[in-house]
Amino acid sequence: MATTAEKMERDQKLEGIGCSRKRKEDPRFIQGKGNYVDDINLPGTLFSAVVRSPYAHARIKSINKAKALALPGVRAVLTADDLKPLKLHWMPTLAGDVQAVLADEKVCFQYQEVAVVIADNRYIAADGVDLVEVEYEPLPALVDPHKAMTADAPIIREDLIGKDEAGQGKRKHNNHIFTWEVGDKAGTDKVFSGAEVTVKQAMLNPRVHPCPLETCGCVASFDKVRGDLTVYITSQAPHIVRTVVSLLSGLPESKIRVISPDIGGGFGNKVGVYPGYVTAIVASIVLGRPVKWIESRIENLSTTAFARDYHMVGELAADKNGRIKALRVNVLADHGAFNSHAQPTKWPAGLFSICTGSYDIPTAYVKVDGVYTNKAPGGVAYRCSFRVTEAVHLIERMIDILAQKLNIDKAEIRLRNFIKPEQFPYKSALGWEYDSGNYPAALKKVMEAVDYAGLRKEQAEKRKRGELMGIGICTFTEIVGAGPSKACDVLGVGMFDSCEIRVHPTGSAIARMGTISTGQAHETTYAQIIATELGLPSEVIQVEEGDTDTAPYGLGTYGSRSTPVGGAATANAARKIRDKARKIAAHLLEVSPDDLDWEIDRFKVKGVPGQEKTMKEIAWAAYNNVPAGMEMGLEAVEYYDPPNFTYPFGAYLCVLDIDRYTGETKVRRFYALDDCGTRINPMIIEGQIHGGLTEAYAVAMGQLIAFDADGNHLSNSLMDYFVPTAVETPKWETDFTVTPSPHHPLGAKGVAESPHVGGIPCFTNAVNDAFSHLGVTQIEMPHTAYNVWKTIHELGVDKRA
Amino acid sequence: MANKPISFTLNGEQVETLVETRELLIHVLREQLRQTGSHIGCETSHCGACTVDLNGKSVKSCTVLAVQADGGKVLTVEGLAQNGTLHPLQEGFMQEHGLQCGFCTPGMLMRSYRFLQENPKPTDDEVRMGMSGNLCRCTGYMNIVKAVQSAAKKIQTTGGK
Amino acid sequence: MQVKLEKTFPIAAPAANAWRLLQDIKAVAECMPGAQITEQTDSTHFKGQVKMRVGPASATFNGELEVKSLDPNEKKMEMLGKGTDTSGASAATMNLIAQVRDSGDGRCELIGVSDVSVSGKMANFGGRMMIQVSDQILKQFGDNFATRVIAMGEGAAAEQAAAAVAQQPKELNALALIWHALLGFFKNLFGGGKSQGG
Amino acid sequence: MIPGTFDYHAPSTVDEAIRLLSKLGDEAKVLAGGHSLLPMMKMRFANPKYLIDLNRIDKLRGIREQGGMIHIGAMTTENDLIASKLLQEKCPLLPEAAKLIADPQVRNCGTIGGDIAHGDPGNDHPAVMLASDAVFVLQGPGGERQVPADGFFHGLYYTELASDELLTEIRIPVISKGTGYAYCKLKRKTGDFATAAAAVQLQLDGNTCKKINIALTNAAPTALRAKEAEALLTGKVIDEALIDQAAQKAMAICDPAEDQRGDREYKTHMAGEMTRRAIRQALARARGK
Repeated sequence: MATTAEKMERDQKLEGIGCSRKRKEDPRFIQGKGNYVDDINLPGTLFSAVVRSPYAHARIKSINKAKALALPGVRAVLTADDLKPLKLHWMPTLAGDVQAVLADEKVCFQYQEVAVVIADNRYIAADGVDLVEVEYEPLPALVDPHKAMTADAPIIREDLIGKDEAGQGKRKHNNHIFTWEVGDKAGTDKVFSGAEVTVKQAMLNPRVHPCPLETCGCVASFDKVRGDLTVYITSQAPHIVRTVVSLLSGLPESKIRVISPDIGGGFGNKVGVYPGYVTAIVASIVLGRPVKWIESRIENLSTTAFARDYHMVGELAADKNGRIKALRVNVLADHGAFNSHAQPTKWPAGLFSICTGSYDIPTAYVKVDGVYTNKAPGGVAYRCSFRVTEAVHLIERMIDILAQKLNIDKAEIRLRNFIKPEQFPYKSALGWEYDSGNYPAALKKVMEAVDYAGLRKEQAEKRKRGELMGIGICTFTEIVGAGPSKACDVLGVGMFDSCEIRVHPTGSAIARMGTISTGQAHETTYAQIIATELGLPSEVIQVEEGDTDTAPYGLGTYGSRSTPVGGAATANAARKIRDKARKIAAHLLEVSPDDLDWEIDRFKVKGVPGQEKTMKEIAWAAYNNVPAGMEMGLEAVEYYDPPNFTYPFGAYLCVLDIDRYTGETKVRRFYALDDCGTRINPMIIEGQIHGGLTEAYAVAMGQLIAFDADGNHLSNSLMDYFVPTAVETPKWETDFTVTPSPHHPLGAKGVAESPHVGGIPCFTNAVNDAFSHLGVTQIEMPHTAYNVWKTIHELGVDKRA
Repeated sequence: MANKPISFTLNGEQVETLVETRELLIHVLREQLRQTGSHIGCETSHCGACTVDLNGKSVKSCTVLAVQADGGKVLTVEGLAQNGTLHPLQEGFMQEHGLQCGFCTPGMLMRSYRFLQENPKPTDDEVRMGMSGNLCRCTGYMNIVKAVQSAAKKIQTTGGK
Repeated sequence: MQVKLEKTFPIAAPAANAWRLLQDIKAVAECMPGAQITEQTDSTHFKGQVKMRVGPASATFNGELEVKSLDPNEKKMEMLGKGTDTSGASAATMNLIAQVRDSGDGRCELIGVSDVSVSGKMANFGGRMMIQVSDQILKQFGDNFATRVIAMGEGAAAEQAAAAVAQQPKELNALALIWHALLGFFKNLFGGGKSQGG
Repeated sequence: MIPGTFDYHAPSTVDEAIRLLSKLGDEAKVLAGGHSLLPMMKMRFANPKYLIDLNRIDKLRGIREQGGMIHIGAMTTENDLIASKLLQEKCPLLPEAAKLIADPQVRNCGTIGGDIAHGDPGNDHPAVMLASDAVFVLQGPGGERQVPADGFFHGLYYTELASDELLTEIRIPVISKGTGYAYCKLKRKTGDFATAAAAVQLQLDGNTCKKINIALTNAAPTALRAKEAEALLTGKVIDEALIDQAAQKAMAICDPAEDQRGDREYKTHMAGEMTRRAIRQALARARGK
């Protein structure tokens, strides 16, 4: 019999699930040997640079390439007219709309792509861009989405005039994209009309940008002789890129190889297919040489996928005890000039209907209207599942506002409304089935850890002295892991994900997935899953992703779907291998498979000590001694279609102090408790939470993509677009509970986005809480010193005695 | 085109190359000399991903002309490990999970390499100030501070550099 | 990015002369430092160029000028200029309403109301200094206009003014203020004002 | 983000630099730390034909004391100012302010001369120079002249420096006993320019304020000396009520430009608040606290 100590030692050697294993990716990154797109240097590479519109809205009268073409080293200048014969001047978006690859007769947002210059190097390409002459006729710009559907609003999308739908159902105005409704309108209205208490609040999730440190880029290389195309690309979804490129170019997918190499952060910025990619690919096909396109930071912030811009009005109906009876939400969504919203096909507002949150709300109704404006397209999921940040923001603000109206403590009102642990699986009023949760336990643990009662006491004392201290609470529920193919697809492809594992004869293995790490360390964590499932050490398990020639088809990494979907595929693929291994072991041990028990890294014959075969031994046998009728080898593929989303949750608490004379906020404490079910690598989870909270801090406290009245960008460099340094960033405290997902093979849920989704409302709630005793119900983000001071000054809090 | 031959020491080796006077040091390092460890993140000298050591000081190589390095001494992340042994900072970043996507890491390493020579025994807040010219979007900096501190301790005890 | 400015320039010359000059669009355009009419396409439309050389920063705006109205009773002219810089990265429009008002005593004043709107890179990164720059341009326009009107008269003052007109720079130049404003702006933008020069 | 082409000159003496400047005229730009000029060239706003790099003129670097004055070469970097024991002891306001400029890497390149020469209201040194009674040495083809900081900054980015002159040296009087100083700067984040900032240097005689200089950063088209506020406090025992009045006087002369940092009202109030804080801190330091 193996002793417990022996078993523990064997288990530890595997570095499997639950181990804070050091990252396998790190050695190359710390030695400058990462391989990012701009590091790729194919012989004869040309460089592509983009000519962009200075106007937010204008008609193009003429484009003159002559001077640019005359510059030595310029190889080509492409405009929409050049792409027209190829039918590549427009491309489909993820949201059923089309987007101009290069501006076709008019530009609809500032910095829109008008032409590309292909040159021998990036210096000449930049010189060439200045020499392309474009004549514009400026048109009035539509910047405010609230004015989009007025009678005299400028029409942005002339290509859609007369069309009563733009890919997402009926529309009612030339600048209208869709109306999306969910829930019981009549029932909700009825509850509101008879409610004891109602609250209503308008609020804005302003336009922001994910701003990963690496901008977007690609190297496209078309081999004219072989007729095949290789594209190295900063993509969170390389397989989808291959499908899109195939549909656009007419090349069969078998002739296209898309490779996502190391990626310098994604955060939703690298899901879409952008004109810069398409034009580089076209240029490579036309010129037969590799073409590289790397966008500048200014281009990235100006054009390549914004997030949010949700103008929301929330309403709650409740009884006098603060028990919520109904939720009503109306949203105006600014989608920019083309609807390239990141979403599963049928979800024009993503998963926004998770907005009933962690609360047992019997009745609800949500309506979202999407409109066009003269701004860059996007609507990406910035470190969140599609529109979940907005949803959580809405409900977490509304419950605070309700608490304030009823003078109920903000923690207490949450405890009164939580879905109870025994109610899971819980069907929400807007149709979601929450898999598992224990919300009261999480919040109570946090309250105890921070001495919540003590903080409130301190706050009361400070208020007497005129000081501003805020305590923010956020008890969020996320919905991640898109998604069940019956509900979710991208361009018609179901949102499954995949894993293929091959165990080599000597007991090492290679595994390939359809997801792609942008910093989450899949090479490390997927290996841990396989290690636990197969009893092979993580160290000898090689994980590869991102190369469509070798990896099985998958939908990629965003919306926290890697662990919920890719991780499940990995576990299941490993289990298929283990099933085969059991049969081989039974054959080797001359017993029935049913007589075997699995123990860490081996099969043991029940009740016969010493009769066992390790996975390493079985792997060898799989290549020379398998049962009659069994094929040799030890490998499996799994395409995992999840039965449901996973619903990670958490309880966050923020304590901050506000300088009443400058408006500066100082986060004194931020306590984040997350429950993501089974924890695969606690070190990496904690790192993800630190990062997510930091991005939440950035959004809540400073980030804003601002425009002037003409649609000119006012924050498209890192001078004005807020990315916090180590000095501003608060110090984070983390904690966890574990409530496994009942439907995930490992019980795991997604985690990396929770801190962003839950963090933003937590900061906002804290800032608002600091002013709640003064009757303030809503201060909009970002909470810059300037913005906070405006509230202070208006209230006279900065008056000196 | 205004071209100029330049030579400088790169990671201990003398290199000579012909550059356009307008060429930025980061481009010459990455493209001509194929040292792609240093990255370009913002191009306006805010993010620090391009940080290298030039003549004993940390600089942002996206805002230095290559001709300005003529006759100088440049150290990049590729030159940090010595004789196959990782620098304590490289060890520290790995042990303390001080990186995720890895894009800012070479700049972080090169800045902290110089910072620990300027301030061998920093407080956590001094580390944060000393690293304030480098942005990271992934880690939230907590583990970067730990990584730098762990290297500082190691350097103190082993006398390494 | 829009800036509206209104300025009044006293002119030591009769209103009739000022009004005569105001109707000569080529001359009026040339009162704008660095501006030049290159082609007249019809009675109210012109093509032209504005060269800005502010320190080492240089931009040439090519564009069109339209005389929207000329009102002899009010001695009022309205024109609209639109242009794009040759790199295509910035664009500007300027609507100018200029009116001559008799102040008696053989003197008059020019009242200029300008609406300047800038798009593109200059608006993204130059917004902070737009007011100062527009102010300078309008001021120079007013000064040059006044000088030209005086030159239309007789006597020493007119001769002196005529000489000044001849010396008027052919580029929007010598605006040290504007160059400094530009550079200063960029310094603010790019986080470390470290370039000496001037 | 690629600069246009130019000819590059790297003179090794001041005379050579001035000769080049005179010869090449306004097609030439001077490169000091480069952290504003190079980004501007990368954006193609600036396209100089010639670049004159001052970084190889060793004589323009260094800090020394001479006759009760500290002499600082114009090409001395911000980090050299911070590290200088001499300055910490004898002109402590300067290194205190330098620490709040940009970030460590930029401070390795950025120079005091570059910061001053433009008279940018957002730069920190102009106000510090006004607060510490600095004198600038300007050298041109016709020789050298000395100009006090108070009077050097004419307007928005417009200084006394002629187009063929170089700022070669900054001279600052050594502080005497009973001097207090402070630079208080409000910024959006580390490395940013000031939303508003105030530099204060004062001298106490017993408890009475014998002399005080108050200067503001980014509160108007140029760095401002708040002379009325200074007059209010000179000869008095400064208390909280007087500080508040002085702050009001400082606010009264503000004329800031609106940008993403805030509107004119906010910036004006912040200039007042920074003035309050800087006076308080300078006072505490002068009293040895």
